[in-house]
Amino acid sequence: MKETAGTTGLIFNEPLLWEKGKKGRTAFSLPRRDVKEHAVDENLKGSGPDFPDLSEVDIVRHYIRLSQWNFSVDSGMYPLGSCTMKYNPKTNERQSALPGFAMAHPLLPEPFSQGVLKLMFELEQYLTEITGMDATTLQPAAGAHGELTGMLLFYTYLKSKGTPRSKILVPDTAHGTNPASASLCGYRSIALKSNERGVLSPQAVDELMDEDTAGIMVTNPNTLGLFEENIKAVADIVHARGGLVYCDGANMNAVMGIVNMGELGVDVLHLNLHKTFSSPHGGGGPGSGPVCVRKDLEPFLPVPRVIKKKGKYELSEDFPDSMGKVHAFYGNIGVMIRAYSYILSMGPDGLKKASQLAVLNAAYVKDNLKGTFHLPYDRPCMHECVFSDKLQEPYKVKTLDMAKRLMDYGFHPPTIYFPLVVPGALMIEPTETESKETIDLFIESMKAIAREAQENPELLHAAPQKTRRRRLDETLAARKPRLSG
Amino acid sequence: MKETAGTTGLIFNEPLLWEKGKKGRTAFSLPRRDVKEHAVDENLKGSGPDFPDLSEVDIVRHYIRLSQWNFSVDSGMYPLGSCTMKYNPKTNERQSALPGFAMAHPLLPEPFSQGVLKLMFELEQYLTEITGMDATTLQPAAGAHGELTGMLLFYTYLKSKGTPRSKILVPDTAHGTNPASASLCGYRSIALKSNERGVLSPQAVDELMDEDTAGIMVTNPNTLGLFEENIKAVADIVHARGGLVYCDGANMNAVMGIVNMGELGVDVLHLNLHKTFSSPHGGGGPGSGPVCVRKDLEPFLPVPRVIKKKGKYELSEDFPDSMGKVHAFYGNIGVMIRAYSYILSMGPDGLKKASQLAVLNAAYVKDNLKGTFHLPYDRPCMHECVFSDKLQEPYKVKTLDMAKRLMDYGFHPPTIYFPLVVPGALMIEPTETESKETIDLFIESMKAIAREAQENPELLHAAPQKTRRRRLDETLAARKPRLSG
Amino acid sequence: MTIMRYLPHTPEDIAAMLKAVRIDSLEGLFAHIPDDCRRHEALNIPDHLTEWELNDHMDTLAGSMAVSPDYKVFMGAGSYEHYIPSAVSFLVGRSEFATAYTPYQPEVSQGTLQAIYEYQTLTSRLLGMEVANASQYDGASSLAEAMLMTIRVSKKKAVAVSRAVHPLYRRVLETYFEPTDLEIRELPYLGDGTTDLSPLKDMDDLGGVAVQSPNFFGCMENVEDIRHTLENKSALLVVCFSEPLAYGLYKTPGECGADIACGEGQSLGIPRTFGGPALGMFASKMKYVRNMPGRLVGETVDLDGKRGHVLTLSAREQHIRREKATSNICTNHSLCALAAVMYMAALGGTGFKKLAQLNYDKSEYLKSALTGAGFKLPFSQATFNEVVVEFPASFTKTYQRLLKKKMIAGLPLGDFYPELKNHYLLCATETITKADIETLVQEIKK
Amino acid sequence: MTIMRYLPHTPEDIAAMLKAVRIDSLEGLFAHIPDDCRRHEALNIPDHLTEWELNDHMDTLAGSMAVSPDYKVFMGAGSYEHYIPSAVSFLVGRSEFATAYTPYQPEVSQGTLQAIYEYQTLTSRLLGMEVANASQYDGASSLAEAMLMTIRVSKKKAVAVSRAVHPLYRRVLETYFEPTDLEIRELPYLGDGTTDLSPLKDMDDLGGVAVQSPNFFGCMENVEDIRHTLENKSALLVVCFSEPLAYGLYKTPGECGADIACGEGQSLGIPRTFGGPALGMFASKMKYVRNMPGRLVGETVDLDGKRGHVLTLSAREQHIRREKATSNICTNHSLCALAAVMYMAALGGTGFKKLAQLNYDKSEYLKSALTGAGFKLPFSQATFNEVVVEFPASFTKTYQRLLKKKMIAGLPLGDFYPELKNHYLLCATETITKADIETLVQEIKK
Ligand SMILES: Cc1ncc(COP(=O)(O)O)c(C=O)c1O
Ligand SMILES: Cc1ncc(COP(=O)(O)O)c(C=O)c1O
Repeated sequence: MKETAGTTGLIFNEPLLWEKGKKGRTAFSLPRRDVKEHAVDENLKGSGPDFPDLSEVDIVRHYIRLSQWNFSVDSGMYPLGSCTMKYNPKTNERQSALPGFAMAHPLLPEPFSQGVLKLMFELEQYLTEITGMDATTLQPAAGAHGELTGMLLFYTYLKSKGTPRSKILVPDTAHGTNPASASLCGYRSIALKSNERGVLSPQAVDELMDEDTAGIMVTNPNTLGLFEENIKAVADIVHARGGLVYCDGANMNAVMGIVNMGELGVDVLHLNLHKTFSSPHGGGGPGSGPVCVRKDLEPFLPVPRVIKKKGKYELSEDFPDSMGKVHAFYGNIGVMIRAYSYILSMGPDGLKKASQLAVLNAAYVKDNLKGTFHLPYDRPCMHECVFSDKLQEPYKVKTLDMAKRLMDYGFHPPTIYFPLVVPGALMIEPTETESKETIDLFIESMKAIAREAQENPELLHAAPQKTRRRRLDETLAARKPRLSG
Repeated sequence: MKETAGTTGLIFNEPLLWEKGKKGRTAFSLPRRDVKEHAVDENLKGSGPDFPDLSEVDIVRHYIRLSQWNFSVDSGMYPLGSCTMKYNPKTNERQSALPGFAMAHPLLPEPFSQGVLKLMFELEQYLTEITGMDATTLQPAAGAHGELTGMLLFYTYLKSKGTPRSKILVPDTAHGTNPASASLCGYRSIALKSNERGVLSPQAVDELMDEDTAGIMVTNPNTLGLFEENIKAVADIVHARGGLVYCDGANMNAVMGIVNMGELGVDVLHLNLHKTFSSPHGGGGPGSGPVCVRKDLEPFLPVPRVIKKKGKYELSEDFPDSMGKVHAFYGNIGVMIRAYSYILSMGPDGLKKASQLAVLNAAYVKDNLKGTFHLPYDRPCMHECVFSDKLQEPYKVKTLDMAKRLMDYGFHPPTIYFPLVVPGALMIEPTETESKETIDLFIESMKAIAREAQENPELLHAAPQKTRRRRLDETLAARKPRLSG
Repeated sequence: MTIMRYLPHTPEDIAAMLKAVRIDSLEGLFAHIPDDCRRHEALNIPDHLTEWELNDHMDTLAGSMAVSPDYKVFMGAGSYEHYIPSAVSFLVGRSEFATAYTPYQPEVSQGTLQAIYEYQTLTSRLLGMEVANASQYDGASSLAEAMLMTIRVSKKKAVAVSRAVHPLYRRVLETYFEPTDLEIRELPYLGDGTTDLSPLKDMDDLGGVAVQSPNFFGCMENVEDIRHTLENKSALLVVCFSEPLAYGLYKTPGECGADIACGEGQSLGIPRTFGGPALGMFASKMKYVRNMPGRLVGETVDLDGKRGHVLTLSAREQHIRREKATSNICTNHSLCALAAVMYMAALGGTGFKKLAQLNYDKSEYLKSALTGAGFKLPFSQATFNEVVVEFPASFTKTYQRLLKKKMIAGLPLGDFYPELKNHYLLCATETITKADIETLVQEIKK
Repeated sequence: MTIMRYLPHTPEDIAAMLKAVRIDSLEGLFAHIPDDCRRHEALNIPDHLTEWELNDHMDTLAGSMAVSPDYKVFMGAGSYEHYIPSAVSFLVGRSEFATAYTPYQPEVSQGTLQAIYEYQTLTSRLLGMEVANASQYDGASSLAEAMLMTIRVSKKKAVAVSRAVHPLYRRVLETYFEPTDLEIRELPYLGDGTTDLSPLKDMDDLGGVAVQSPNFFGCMENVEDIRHTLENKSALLVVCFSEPLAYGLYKTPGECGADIACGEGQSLGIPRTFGGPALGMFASKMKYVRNMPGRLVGETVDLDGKRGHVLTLSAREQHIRREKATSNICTNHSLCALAAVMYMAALGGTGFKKLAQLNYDKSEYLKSALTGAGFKLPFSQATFNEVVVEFPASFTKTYQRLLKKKMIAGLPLGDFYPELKNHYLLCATETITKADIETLVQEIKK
């Protein structure tokens, strides 16, 4: 094996912020006072927050040191399944930082915000085209927020047809946000078992889909990395009974330019710009979860919508059937700017190529690790593949142990224990921005870990060893919550 | 003792660039071709450089990983004596990156470059004022380049008075660049011993200063961190014999607003903007080494000079006595922008305070470590203090060992084995931007190392242990030079 | 073909990998997808731009926007112009923060985790609350989630919300409540600009009561009075905000007895960016923590007993509880929270108070300039950095004239409050100079 | 008093530290300085600006400069506009690179050291030389150091330098040589724009001969011919450059027989910044390495035998050899070298060639547009991205008119070469479009 990617080096300890502050310091340049001080209503006056005072060098070192405790896409391969941790292009950061965007007030009179309105208008068009749907709203702030928006669209649309209905079918492979979003909208989730091939069977849908069921939430490609091959048949059943088909498009990275979601019978779909469209995940956000819909759902989209009139862009509230609003303003513009930049940088060929290579990388990992790890669904995969720890069970080595050990090898672990249908799941999504060499090293590392599992399981139980902190006691954290200092 | 600052954590191995490239990749967005391809003269045509081809993610990860192998001011205290590794304010980076500066062509017609000319003009004024001299050139690209400029000024000035003379007095405490710069100018360096107080004695100067000696190169405060208390007497002797006094102002950080260099009898002095004036050192540059002079040397300064005429700034070549040019254009504007921003941010009070605190920090370190380490010159220090390894000799522990061990404690080592007059020197310059807490931790760490030297010298011989690489074989490197891959 | 710089595969790589997976072409990777599911036309989006064409294009778009310093924007209304230290922007951009995922694997995410723990702590202190979560999307969704939480805690079916809460937040709340059987009752506002509490007396079936303070008119609510009014009632008191800098000067929600404090944190070091990404802040009393939405970072120890941080109490969350979760939130606004904690730390307690005072003083100066010029400020209650002013009906023309002079004279309120026709909401933060204010008022008088 | 954000000392800290050093005030720290050495007046510089005032001030200064895209600058002459990938700017700004010192302590500087080792390697390859140093200040000082090096190696007392070498580089060279007893002889140029080699035949006492290729007129020198001419002579051949991108298209100095190749690397990913900081590149044959100026990074192993890098061969340098050093250089242009290696790596060999070809093609288009419009290109030799054109005497007016139209029509050569009055040096890199060229030429014709 080549030199592993992971090693140890000098990094720094750093206390909590308030363990280092001292009154009389500041890292802020207080603007010059040009007006006199006014008295404040004594009844309302407070004493101000108890924050530590620090100098600029304190702040800088504090966060530089903290940053060095993180793994990130810029430091190495981050094959978190379902998260599409692709490379985040640096030019996108330049664009979103342009003062014209960054300093713009959201309520500027429209003639004074044409640039960003045009960007939103065009981005909607591009996303509509890429998904093969008919219209798009950019308002949702993340994937789950898009799902909520989608469920609200179901509700509003169905209500306009008579009754919103009360149930919704959610496959057992679905992401947790799907049923949670449905619940927020008052829909009771009905669990739908996927079949032995890891996908939905029309029969199962046929059995459960009734006149009180609003429809179905499909993820396609699904969280097993498989294409829902029966999607059209499923959609036909749902539609025939007056229901709607929602598609969780978190995995769109597998099928740009390859599948037309509109043609599959999907009525509503959300995208994750922070996955497929390369905006950085920021250690947990912000993201952006645009929702694309079929023509007849368009009137129900959130307002305001960006429209074009005589060559000028406007924000219009004039959609009387609209479901309302999910964001105070228009959503996460900063993320949209990055996605727009990405789409323009890639072009139609680039996007399709990205999907092809994302699938190629996943297929290559799957074929190379099959045998070393148990592959519960041995079928052509899309952008990710899901293994389990079954073959390591005899050695009392669990998915968690292997994930932690992978850190020592210099890789971020895959998503683990999801989807729930695969016990001890190891869900690997390499993305298209990883080179063959990196993936080969990842495969070698995974194989080395499998060998270690047989030969030296303690090594895995004690992993990680190279990180600044060893395994953390999550039970303690939950039993005696310390949520602030 | 508190938790040490240094620890180990996960970082990454990374091969050399050309060990990872593969033809058919690129990290560059080739501009669109809008003109047709022309044939190239076959006799002159080459085959193009043999560079590896890499993708953008390759490049980004490569340098992110490499960066994590470095210690920097932003990661911790960097008390390199003589280098003034103070905090580099982030706003300065914003200013120097402004497109109006960064994209400006140096030969723009003057009406189109007023902004940067004004900046240069004002910066010259500020530096002239801070040093108490009469005029300044910004052209030299670094401290040593400033010294060369200074020596050329000596030469040109003295030649205009008759003869340039052939020798120059250089104290034994001088930085290596001083004699090297003098040599470049054809001056033979005459070593001047400092006295038992670590400073120049007028007697010694009196003995050596003759009519063939161009003058003296003093560093004040000198490299022992001591103020040259006899500077005026020395200057008088030199001047009386027709010579000039050069001051290496690398240590100006000790005396801003406190000493007026002009009044000390200094004729020519260089500054290091990358030390005193907070511009980052960049892992070895770029710097900027302005030279300030007394009135009668002004006509000899390099051209072009920025002048102001009817409210407009011009670059004037109209200085017939000028020594010439040391830079193709005007010096390191990017560094000047940072220094200018720093001076404006600090103001007169801030600069003086900075010097006071720089001296306070050094004095505090000196008093706290005295006794633990041998202090060859036990006198009031300026911005730095110099210890030696004499007390550790019995344990066969050398300055080098202690320096390497300090890395494990999470600090950058001090300058070592310089100045040459102190065998095994440990030259500590904390700078004013280190807080008392950081300095206390540094002191504790140094004391812990002194204890280890007694109790466990092997630990020090084997240091550093926490870095990705252990001690490197410098002898091998020099014996069998491998200077490219 | 141009090589795309984000795609590292050479033709040879592709060939070798296809061979390894025994498939003969890239198209072949999708052969298992039923043909009627395949897309047959190419994507109809513009051909790719080079990095340089993109720069030009984006410069043009951004260049068309009216922003300071070119324009003087006297507009707050939920989005505030505050100075952001360059050190904060620099640090937020660190690769290791920006390109990491949610810290599911704590051993390789201690940087994000400690920073968010610090954010939770400083947020708790700022709001005077016991516990703050790791962030929500924005102020509006925070409020909606807060009201849903009051329902979960109280098991009631109605909430009351002040009409002086940001009208856009209220619309989001309505949208969230639409598919439920929950009722939202509106509390009117009084002549002094604060909420009319009198209707509350007769409402015993409320799960929660929400006011915003400073409210949409910039006025401080008498939150302590509301607390008193709610004594012996089941309703939880929710204090919402869009300008948390006010708590550098005024009492915190916690001090005034809030059960939940939530709102928008954009003011704290986050650029406005046309409204997003911003920062949903969310805090509550500790006793309600298990009903909170969103992620929480907690302190713990590692195998060696060393302090570290992890995501915790996730039994509330969608990935564990699925349809029974307290919220559906997954991706939150972590990097914005990071910016906020850096900003709060950069100011420090001392700086925060001083900056709050300065904002107050600027807007007080604006107020006196406006009254001095003869305009009416309808609301008498104390404000922070915003104020409602009534202009003559002819002011719409003046507003247009001012736009031409690159001044944006606040937000017209008529669209949001029909009863407040000819009323404008003006804002003056530390970025507005005395001279700016004088110019504005002089131009208005013209 | 305002607290300065770069100074962390609180009044209590200062008091405690003063107490520890047994001094009673900050002023007291300087009591040992003789009074007649003390400054008694305060510094007469402007009062401090806040971060925000500074931003405004600097925006104003920067805003007054004529730069692209607003202006079309057809000017090279040693400073070239090339696109810089945003990834490069981003990486160069990493704290760990930017705020480190010269890598004297290799164990904590492996990042800089490996990167500079890579820079040396790619520079060697680019120039076709055996060894490159870690950088000099700029092209001019590189040339001066190169000529001094030829003297050290050859022990001669004279050098010859082509008149077609950048006139500003030659002035720096003259300044460096002024205090020495060394002679500089000028080689004239021929009608085709290349150096006249005939005077060399009779010079046997030369230590070095320097030409620039592409030279100041943009013309490629026939370096191989010079090598032949120098056969059996002691003189070292120095090939200088101001536009290294040319070696993506043309033969390298090494291929043509250079002993030393040196010049300016600003083209390689470094913003122009009004002329500095730029990058002095310096390379030579291995046999001369011990006479080279500047730092060198070499490969070695650590105690465990693992590969690592260190500064090496420092016995040449000032900190070891003091007055006998090969040069006085200490601080060099490390971060610029880092930018250059990132840039070279980002382009890759393939991209580098393509970009060079594109530059060539743009300037060929410019040439044909100019000749098409009836202007004379006096020099017939092949060029890279610059060209000399002769305009009618009235062109000074045209030049001013073009300035008003935000076009900078090259550099007038009369100041540098009195014999080239009415001649202008024009440049077209990849940043100039065909349309830009057409507009320029049309405007000139008007
Ligand atoms: C399949 C799937 N659906 C939905 C989501 C939720 O998206 P977000 O985290 O942006 O809310 C995720 C993200 O983890 C996902 O993987
Ligand atoms: C005292 C002294 N003089 C001169 C120099 C040379 O300055 P530079 O490295 O900028 O050339 C230094 C820098 O190390 C120094 O410490």
